[in-house]
Amino acid sequence: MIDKRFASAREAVADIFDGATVMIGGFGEAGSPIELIHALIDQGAKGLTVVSNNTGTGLVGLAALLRAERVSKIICSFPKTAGSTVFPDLYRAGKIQLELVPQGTLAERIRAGGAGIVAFYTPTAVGTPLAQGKESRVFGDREHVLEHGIRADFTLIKGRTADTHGNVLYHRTARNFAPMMATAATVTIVQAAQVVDAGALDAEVIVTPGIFVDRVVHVPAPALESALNEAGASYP
Amino acid sequence: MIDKRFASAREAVADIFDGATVMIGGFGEAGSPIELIHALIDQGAKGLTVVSNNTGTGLVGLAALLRAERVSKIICSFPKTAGSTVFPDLYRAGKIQLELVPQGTLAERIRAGGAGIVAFYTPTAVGTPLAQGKESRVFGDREHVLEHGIRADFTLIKGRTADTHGNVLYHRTARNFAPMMATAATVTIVQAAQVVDAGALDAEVIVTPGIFVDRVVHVPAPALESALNEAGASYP
Amino acid sequence: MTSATSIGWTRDAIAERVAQDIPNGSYVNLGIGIPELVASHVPAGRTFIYHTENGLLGMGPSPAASESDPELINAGKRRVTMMPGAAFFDQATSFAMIRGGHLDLSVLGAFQVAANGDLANWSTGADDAIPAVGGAMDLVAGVKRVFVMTTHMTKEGEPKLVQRCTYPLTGRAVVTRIYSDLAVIDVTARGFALVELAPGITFDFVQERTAAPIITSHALEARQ
Amino acid sequence: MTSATSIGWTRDAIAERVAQDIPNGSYVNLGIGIPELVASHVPAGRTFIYHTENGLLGMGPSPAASESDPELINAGKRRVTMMPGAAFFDQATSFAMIRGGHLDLSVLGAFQVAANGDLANWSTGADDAIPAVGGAMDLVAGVKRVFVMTTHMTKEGEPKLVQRCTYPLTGRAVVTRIYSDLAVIDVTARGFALVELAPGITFDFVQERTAAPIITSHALEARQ
Repeated sequence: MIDKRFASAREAVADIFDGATVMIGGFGEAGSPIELIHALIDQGAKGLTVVSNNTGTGLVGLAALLRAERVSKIICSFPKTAGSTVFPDLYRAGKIQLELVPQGTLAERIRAGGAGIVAFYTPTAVGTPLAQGKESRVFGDREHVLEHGIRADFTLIKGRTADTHGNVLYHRTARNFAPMMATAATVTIVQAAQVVDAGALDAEVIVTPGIFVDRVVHVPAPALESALNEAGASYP
Repeated sequence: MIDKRFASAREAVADIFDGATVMIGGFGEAGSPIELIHALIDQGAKGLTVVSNNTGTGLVGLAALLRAERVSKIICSFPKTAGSTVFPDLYRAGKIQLELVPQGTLAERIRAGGAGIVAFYTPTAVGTPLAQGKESRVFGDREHVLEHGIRADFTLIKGRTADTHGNVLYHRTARNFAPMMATAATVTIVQAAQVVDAGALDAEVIVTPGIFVDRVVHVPAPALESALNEAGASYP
Repeated sequence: MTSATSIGWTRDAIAERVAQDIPNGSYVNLGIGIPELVASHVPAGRTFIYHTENGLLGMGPSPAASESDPELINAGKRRVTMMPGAAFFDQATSFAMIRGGHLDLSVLGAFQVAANGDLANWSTGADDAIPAVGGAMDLVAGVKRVFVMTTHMTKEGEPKLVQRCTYPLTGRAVVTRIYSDLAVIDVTARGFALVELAPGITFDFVQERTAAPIITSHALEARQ
Repeated sequence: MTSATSIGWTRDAIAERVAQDIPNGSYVNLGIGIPELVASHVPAGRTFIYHTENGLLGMGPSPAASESDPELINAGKRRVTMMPGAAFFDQATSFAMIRGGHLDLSVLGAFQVAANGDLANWSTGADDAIPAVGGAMDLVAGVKRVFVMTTHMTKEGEPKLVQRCTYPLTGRAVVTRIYSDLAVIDVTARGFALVELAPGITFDFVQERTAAPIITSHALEARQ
């Protein structure tokens, strides 16, 4: 009998430690695991390194985690979405480090970390400031830059449906970084709007196989960043 | 209006040229695109480099292509399945070159070729004869070997269902190498037991998006290697 | 393009001109902003399939309110729809499409384009700017052809087509062709080369507003 | 193991002994041949999830004739079934599981295991052999723990546990523990270390059939 369910987001994030590296799924609000992030804010871990494509908007979710000054560094491709003020303020004040990575390189570095590929050569960013200080090498007639896999201690992602073995399906463009991030952490935590028994999902359509998932939390009606922001919410 | 259907396997493989590199899907008989391979035998191209996990069994499918002496080199992880006599005979006679690649490295090299990753470092095969002559490098405290992406001129694969845009679903463990091979060739040709209009498949469950597929051939009742072999078949 | 610019092509006219150059069945990624207009000007009889790098192939136009889904968005984080034949996928697959050369065309905006095809479109390098790159560097490194769609000059009246970019690069020697309000210009081994002038615009008018030489002998060939 | 070997553990007894050491909920890859017997000896109350590298997690036993599907096979190309919670995936994902350290355990056969954990199990290096490796090198490089399950000696009576492998390696320093018909032996920083003897087998009997020293002080700790 295998059952990866945790009773609450609070319990699922309880062991995230100060200084941990945490991957957080989402592209803008699509796929952002807000309830897990809020549980992490409540939990209190600090000095985190966060890997996430954006930095959140308004005063909820990822932006709220940053605003609480729990994050010392973010690895990110696009930290200035419209409606994002928390990160810009912290960044200008020198209160957070930024490692800026092209979006496709970020995706591939996370995939590599999860797949046991320690490093790879890519043509992306050659000749730009984001390749400065990186090793490069010519293959054929083209220059490539060496990029390294990324791994994390924890991953927080949002699924549409998960089963008790940790198999996960996503909703439309909320899928984005979640499948790679699920593979690249020591502990992967999924919040899912629907949780079903193992065997209820078609084995042909599973996007994230359960081997990559450690904890499943049922969050039946997940909040959306845009709705919270329109309502003027802030967390906590 | 986009319609990638070709009327027959014969027409779909007509432009495969002498000396081409051809990826052929399948793990054993599961996923082997027998009708496309037989069309390639009829078509007559020779001096081919084939990328495929195995070398076929009996005197049909991939084994028949080898037996017709159309293949000068095979890139392969396991060329001696039970029931495989054609390849061993050719190999011992010095009539075919073999590049032996660990199965996971083969999969990753094909994926890399399709994903624009020119090369990567892997721990697989370090310290073994298959790493001899390859560049290696220590990351952390572990040695890794440099492996290069593979690309092909053509890919031949077998799907369960395809649509007119080239989106493909597979059947169980017949999926194996097909999704990566679809990405790594200039021209990807799919034979599918069922062909439907674009829009008939759920966008959430598509395994190979149509952008990776150039030609779709409807093969309603594909042959199986084991059934042909039990019947004592040989091709042509 | 401000409303004060009443000469040359309008934004929609540029988009229409770009669309004319895209073959039927092309897989296309449209950058955020003015390039998105291309989707409104697809020539009759052609179908383009739109890729949005956050994970959808077969993107459709903005949704009716009843179909609006906050988790069906484009790379600009705006809500979109999906067309028949669409597919969702993760970021690794999406950028495999881009980096692996599977997309036929990317249409992007620009801060500057150099005569050798260098593109700067992600950062002005200003000290107080928040650096943000998204998928721009991946697109220019991987997509088969990169078109730039832009006003010919900045709002401040500075040329965007230059001998050498002064802003931080997005990629080296990546731009194929430029569509501005004044002209269509190819990037060739010999530098900028005129393909076509907007109605009522003279070559000298364009050259004066371009900070690198434009060759003209290319125009006839390119139009054929 | 031939029927002549009537002393020590039977193949099934070895499999049972291996299974005892696998925690509930483990993700396990069983090599083709004798390791497959482990699946028949899962202790009561435990569930193992079987991975087969050709693209299935949640592999079940051989099918009834009515359920037999030539495209639902294992890495040995034999027909199998799937368990509730199973998932299919491609080879890149399957080997991401392996190489990325997501599998808890691989149980493999061996030609030779060296005292430093080197494993040779893919080729005898014979001149006329057809070289074939499959996923063996990936498994030993990536899976968290690698158990070897083997007869203690070859059919010809040669030791399989050696000081240094003479056959071509599958991987360097990869084997964690060896389960033979005679004993359970750990690979430690000090070489082979006895964990347990099969019923009726003495330490000297095992040592005589092993071409490298076996330390014994380890046994008590390892059993705790």
